[in-house]
Amino acid sequence: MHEVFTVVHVRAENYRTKTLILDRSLSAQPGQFVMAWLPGVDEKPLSIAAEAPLALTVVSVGPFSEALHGLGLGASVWVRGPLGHGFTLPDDPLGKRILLVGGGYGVAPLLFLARRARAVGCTVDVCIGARTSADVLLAASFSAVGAMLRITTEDGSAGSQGMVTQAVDEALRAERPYAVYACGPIGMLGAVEHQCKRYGLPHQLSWEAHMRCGMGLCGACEVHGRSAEGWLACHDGPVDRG
Amino acid sequence: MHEVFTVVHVRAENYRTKTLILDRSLSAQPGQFVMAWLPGVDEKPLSIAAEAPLALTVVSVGPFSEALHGLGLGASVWVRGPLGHGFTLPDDPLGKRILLVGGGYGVAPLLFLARRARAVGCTVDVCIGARTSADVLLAASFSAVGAMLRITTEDGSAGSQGMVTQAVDEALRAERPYAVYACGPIGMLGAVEHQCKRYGLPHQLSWEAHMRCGMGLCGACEVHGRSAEGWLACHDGPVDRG
Amino acid sequence: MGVDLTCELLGLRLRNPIVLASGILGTSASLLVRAAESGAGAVTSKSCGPRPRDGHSNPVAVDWGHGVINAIGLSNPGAGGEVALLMDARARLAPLGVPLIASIFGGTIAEYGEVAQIVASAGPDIIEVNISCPNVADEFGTPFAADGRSAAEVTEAVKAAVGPIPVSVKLAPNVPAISRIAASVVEAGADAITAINTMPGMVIDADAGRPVLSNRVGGISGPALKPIALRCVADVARAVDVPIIGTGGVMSGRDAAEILMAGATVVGVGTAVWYRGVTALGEIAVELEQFLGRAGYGDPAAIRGLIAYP
Amino acid sequence: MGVDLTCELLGLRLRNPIVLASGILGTSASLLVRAAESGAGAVTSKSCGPRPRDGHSNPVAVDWGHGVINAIGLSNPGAGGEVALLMDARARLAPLGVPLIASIFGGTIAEYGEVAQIVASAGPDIIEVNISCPNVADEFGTPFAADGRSAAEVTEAVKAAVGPIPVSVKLAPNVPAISRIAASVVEAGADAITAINTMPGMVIDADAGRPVLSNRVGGISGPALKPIALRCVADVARAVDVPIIGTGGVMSGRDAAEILMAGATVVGVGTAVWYRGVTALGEIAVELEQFLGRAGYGDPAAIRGLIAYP
Ligand SMILES: Cc1cc2nc3c(=O)[nH]c(=O)nc-3n(C[C@H](O)[C@H](O)[C@H](O)COP(=O)(O)OP(=O)(O)OC[C@H]3O[C@@H](n4cnc5c(N)ncnc54)[C@H](O)[C@@H]3O)c2cc1C
Ligand SMILES: Cc1cc2nc3c(=O)[nH]c(=O)nc-3n(C[C@H](O)[C@H](O)[C@H](O)COP(=O)(O)OP(=O)(O)OC[C@H]3O[C@@H](n4cnc5c(N)ncnc54)[C@H](O)[C@@H]3O)c2cc1C
Ligand SMILES: Cc1cc2nc3c(=O)[nH]c(=O)nc-3n(C[C@H](O)[C@H](O)[C@H](O)COP(=O)(O)O)c2cc1C
Ligand SMILES: Cc1cc2nc3c(=O)[nH]c(=O)nc-3n(C[C@H](O)[C@H](O)[C@H](O)COP(=O)(O)O)c2cc1C
Ligand code: FES
Ligand code: FES
Repeated sequence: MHEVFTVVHVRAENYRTKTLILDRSLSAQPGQFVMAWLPGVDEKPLSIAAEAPLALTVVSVGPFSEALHGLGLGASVWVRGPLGHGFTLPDDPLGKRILLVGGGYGVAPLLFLARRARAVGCTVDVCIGARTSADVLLAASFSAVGAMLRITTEDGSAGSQGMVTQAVDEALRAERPYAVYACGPIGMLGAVEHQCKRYGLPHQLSWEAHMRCGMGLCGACEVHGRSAEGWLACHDGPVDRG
Repeated sequence: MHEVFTVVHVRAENYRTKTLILDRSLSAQPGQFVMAWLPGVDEKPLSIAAEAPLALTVVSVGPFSEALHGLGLGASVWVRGPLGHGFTLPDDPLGKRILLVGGGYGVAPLLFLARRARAVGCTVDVCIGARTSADVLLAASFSAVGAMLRITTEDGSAGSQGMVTQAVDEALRAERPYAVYACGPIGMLGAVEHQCKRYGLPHQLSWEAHMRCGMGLCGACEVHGRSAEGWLACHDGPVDRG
Repeated sequence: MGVDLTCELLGLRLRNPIVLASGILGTSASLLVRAAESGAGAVTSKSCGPRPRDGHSNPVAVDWGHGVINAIGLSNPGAGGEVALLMDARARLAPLGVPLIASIFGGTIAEYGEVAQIVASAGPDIIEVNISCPNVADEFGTPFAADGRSAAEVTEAVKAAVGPIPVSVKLAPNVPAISRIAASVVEAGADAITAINTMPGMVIDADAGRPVLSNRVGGISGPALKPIALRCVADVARAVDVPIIGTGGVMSGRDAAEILMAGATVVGVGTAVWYRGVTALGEIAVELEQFLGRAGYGDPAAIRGLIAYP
Repeated sequence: MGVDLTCELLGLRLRNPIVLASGILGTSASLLVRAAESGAGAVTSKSCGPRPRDGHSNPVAVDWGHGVINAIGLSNPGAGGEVALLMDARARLAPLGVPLIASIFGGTIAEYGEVAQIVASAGPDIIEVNISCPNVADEFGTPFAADGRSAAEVTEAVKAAVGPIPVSVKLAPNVPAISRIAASVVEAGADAITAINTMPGMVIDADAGRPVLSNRVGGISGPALKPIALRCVADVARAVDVPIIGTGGVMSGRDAAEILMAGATVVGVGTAVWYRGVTALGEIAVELEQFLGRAGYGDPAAIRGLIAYP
């Protein structure tokens, strides 16, 4: 069943992105998601952006995300989860360098991951890609947790000009990380996967899919070409840990 | 649902009484009971005679109790419980004197109670009534736990001749107990209740009733004239604590 | 915000909408009084039929993990014996302001009429007709609840026998379209609908290799029944315009709110007595009051049928 | 004692009696293969109908505490698209020795026949007919599973369309007497019975004041369904003499044993995949093997119908 959470704080992250900060915690791993339900509107997957208290970072792109943006303080959000499997940090994390690659709302779960990683002593490099400077998300927050940040924008209005994969290449050449973690649009993930394979690097990528049951039953969220035959984003993922 | 227990030991208590000692414990209060099921035979209430491991003392009087007597080592007994409410010892038990009055299989839960009472430092007097010496149950066990024992038989073949209530009168006159606990046939309970009221003594009596659901739903086990309107032996009792 | 739990059912005033369901604690006047003292707004007696019945042998009920299954077997003292019980109960419930619902069953249409007439003489506030019983005149023993025609015939027979006492017909969930049965019995004169009775089921003990109940099959109640009951109540509420005694799987005040939202007028509570004790009845009423207050509703009627189809 | 889990179903040899139920992981060849690799003895595809369907909007499924409720809405690629899926699946299941059951549905008798014929061209080992769908030709949209006559008509239409492929008809629990529906479809030529589909229900969120599913009503599966399924399977086993794919609430090997004891030949497993993951399929088979071994039974057939009426 869904649990009802109350919006206690709303933080604008950029012109079309808000973080809803809710009234209670939900213990979870970075990369896990919830199914968020607005009765009468829709129910869709959202990454857990923070667990204590639960926070959801939402990019307004359509009916559901707009409805979430319309919620004021004290409004209710129905949530079931945490669902799926998230990112796992190296077994012996102290001093290990990891590289995080994000695009779009994908940087939200990565920030959650970065916090966890820093807490256990990892060195954290982050590459964020966006269209223009206005689209860059959560950059200050990454810096605040002590992560090394590389930003790329397609128009060069912030960071270097180009695709995020260029920044990734740079980072990989500067110092080989222990593992790469990525979340973002499918095209970006494909490119990052390719890079990791070329460099022979362990990688954990979070894949998007159309989710319906969110329970590993209906098959709607199958992603082909993943690490297992019949890979389900809601059950085996969203993070494919290879 | 029932849990299956295995008979690991059978102790003959008298010519028509056996104690079935089962393979596991069932945490319970003295005076609580289980519904014991023999598939294809019947399901009936039996007092918990000991909890670690679970033991049931059965008087063979009809089809169900005979079937229980027929069980060999390794046989299965299906049990649901513990059910109902049992006896409660005085709040500050150390050094308090309590009087236990039993008849028939009713001495079995009293032995369980005597063990608990002795363990917390009560002085325990016990009156057992029976028809003849052959019917006396568990006398040695009471002595073994350090309880002071008075036996009466109707024919005088063991202890004093007479009804158990005479022994109770004697005990009450010898030294006033803190409370009286009784389990046995309804006639005996009525008499003991009367005595306790006359002496103004707190008393906890365990009442028999025809049990069906054992769940406080069907109403079959209602006992009239108890401490509450619509008193159910399976739910409020079998022990009426007043 | 102040919440007023009182509600109206067929012209009666209930201090709260929690109704003790039939077959639970309804076998004596003292148990009915106890249920009332524990906080029920109204109480229902155990179903009584034409003749005394012992019911099935043990086991007759078991908690199977997600609910209870029972096959008590409609033990009852027969209509004749029931009258005294009901009159005694009525007299003792009156000072508490708690109405008495008398439940009846039969094996034939004629028996329903006869039992109804006898029981009516005790003057219960409502007569509830349990039609989940096998029709002994039918070659397969199909329950009267299974089809609209026989359900309507029972309703007519009972209505003709009881004069002005209002009649609620209690429906079974194991039908393809409960709304049609509801429409039939209302057309036949039912003043209210009780929905639902238990769902037929079987619990097997794998070690024993047999069903747990001596009767093999029984009726499922409790938590597992709730979504079935909610759907049935919602279907009935769409189909007919009479009060509904919504029953099935209500364990808490929140559950009570859900069944009211589905369309119930008042809320039957049975198996919760196993999970929570007799005090469940009053506790559920209090929890409902708290829920309504927190959510800003003034009374149970405010949420009745809230989920109704547009 | 050695236990041999292999069993026979309609002339097919299954390495174990655990069958992936329709609608769970059955939407692609790769998911069917995954279920087989996870240990299922046979797998069933998601029901497919005449035309592609998107299904209902979210929420389409939720765990309500004692089971799951879903209203996916029969999303499927249509019979045409399904053929490729089934052929691909068949080719990849063959080396694993895991038979493929293709599930179909329709809105009219004629559609059932058409879908069956198209799907038969993919050569599945068994065709399962989901008759829990509303009959669009009926003014109330009654499901075909609701009465013997329409269930038999569907069976005949499918049998006529599929040639030698054996047909199992999947029954619904919300009927007064499932045994009669079973008898009708067997008389109409059904080679096997699948019992049961989900039980209709509704889950309401009291805070939201509305049903959780966008479709309002849905089908209950999982633990709450088990005693309903056991009773249905026992009833069907008494009424007809064909193999039964016993389905509903099986979460463990012990549950599988219970449904076999009720009369099932093999065991459908669906919602356990939510509670235990895809590996549930193989794990339940292993647990069943352990149960049988401990209890001294040589194979699943040894307990089939153990509880049968005398
Ligand atoms: C595992 C998982 C985690 C997710 N986590 C988040 C999250 O943390 N925050 C978040 O905002 N969304 C997240 N999403 C996406 C989210 O579920 C919805 O798809 C999103 O909110 C859009 O829904 P909508 O109804 O508002 O718009 P829709 O009508 O569904 O989409 C409108 C248009 O926008 C496109 N679109 C959808 N999502 C995006 C996007 N993120 N950026 C750019 N275009 C997009 C669609 O393709 C469509 O063309 C996640 C999805 C998955 C599968
Ligand atoms: C709360 C409770 C606890 C119980 N605990 C025990 C227990 O620990 N041990 C135990 O043996 N029984 C106990 N009983 C009684 C038990 O449930 C059965 O009634 C008993 O086993 C007889 O069942 P039966 O089918 O063998 O005989 P039945 O056919 O039911 O009885 C045969 C005849 O014996 C009489 N009778 C029944 N019980 C007794 C008895 N104990 N002594 C003398 N005559 C009797 C009956 O009235 C009947 O006339 C308890 C009952 C209750 C309500
Ligand atoms: C032990 C038991 C006995 C019952 N007896 C009857 C009965 O005699 N007549 C009747 O109409 N319903 C009877 N029922 C059904 C209940 O009245 C109620 O409809 C059903 O249990 C669902 O509600 P619940 O989930 O709150 O228990 C009985 C239920 C139980 C559990
Ligand atoms: C998400 C989901 C989708 C289902 N889809 C179908 C379907 O398409 N066709 C069908 O015949 N049954 C469908 N069912 C019913 C199952 O096949 C099965 O009969 C039912 O769930 C009971 O078994 P279970 O308790 O093991 O899940 C579906 C069940 C679930 C939970
Ligand atoms: S959304 Fe249904 S299986 Fe993933
Ligand atoms: S035996 Fe049913 S209420 Fe006590």
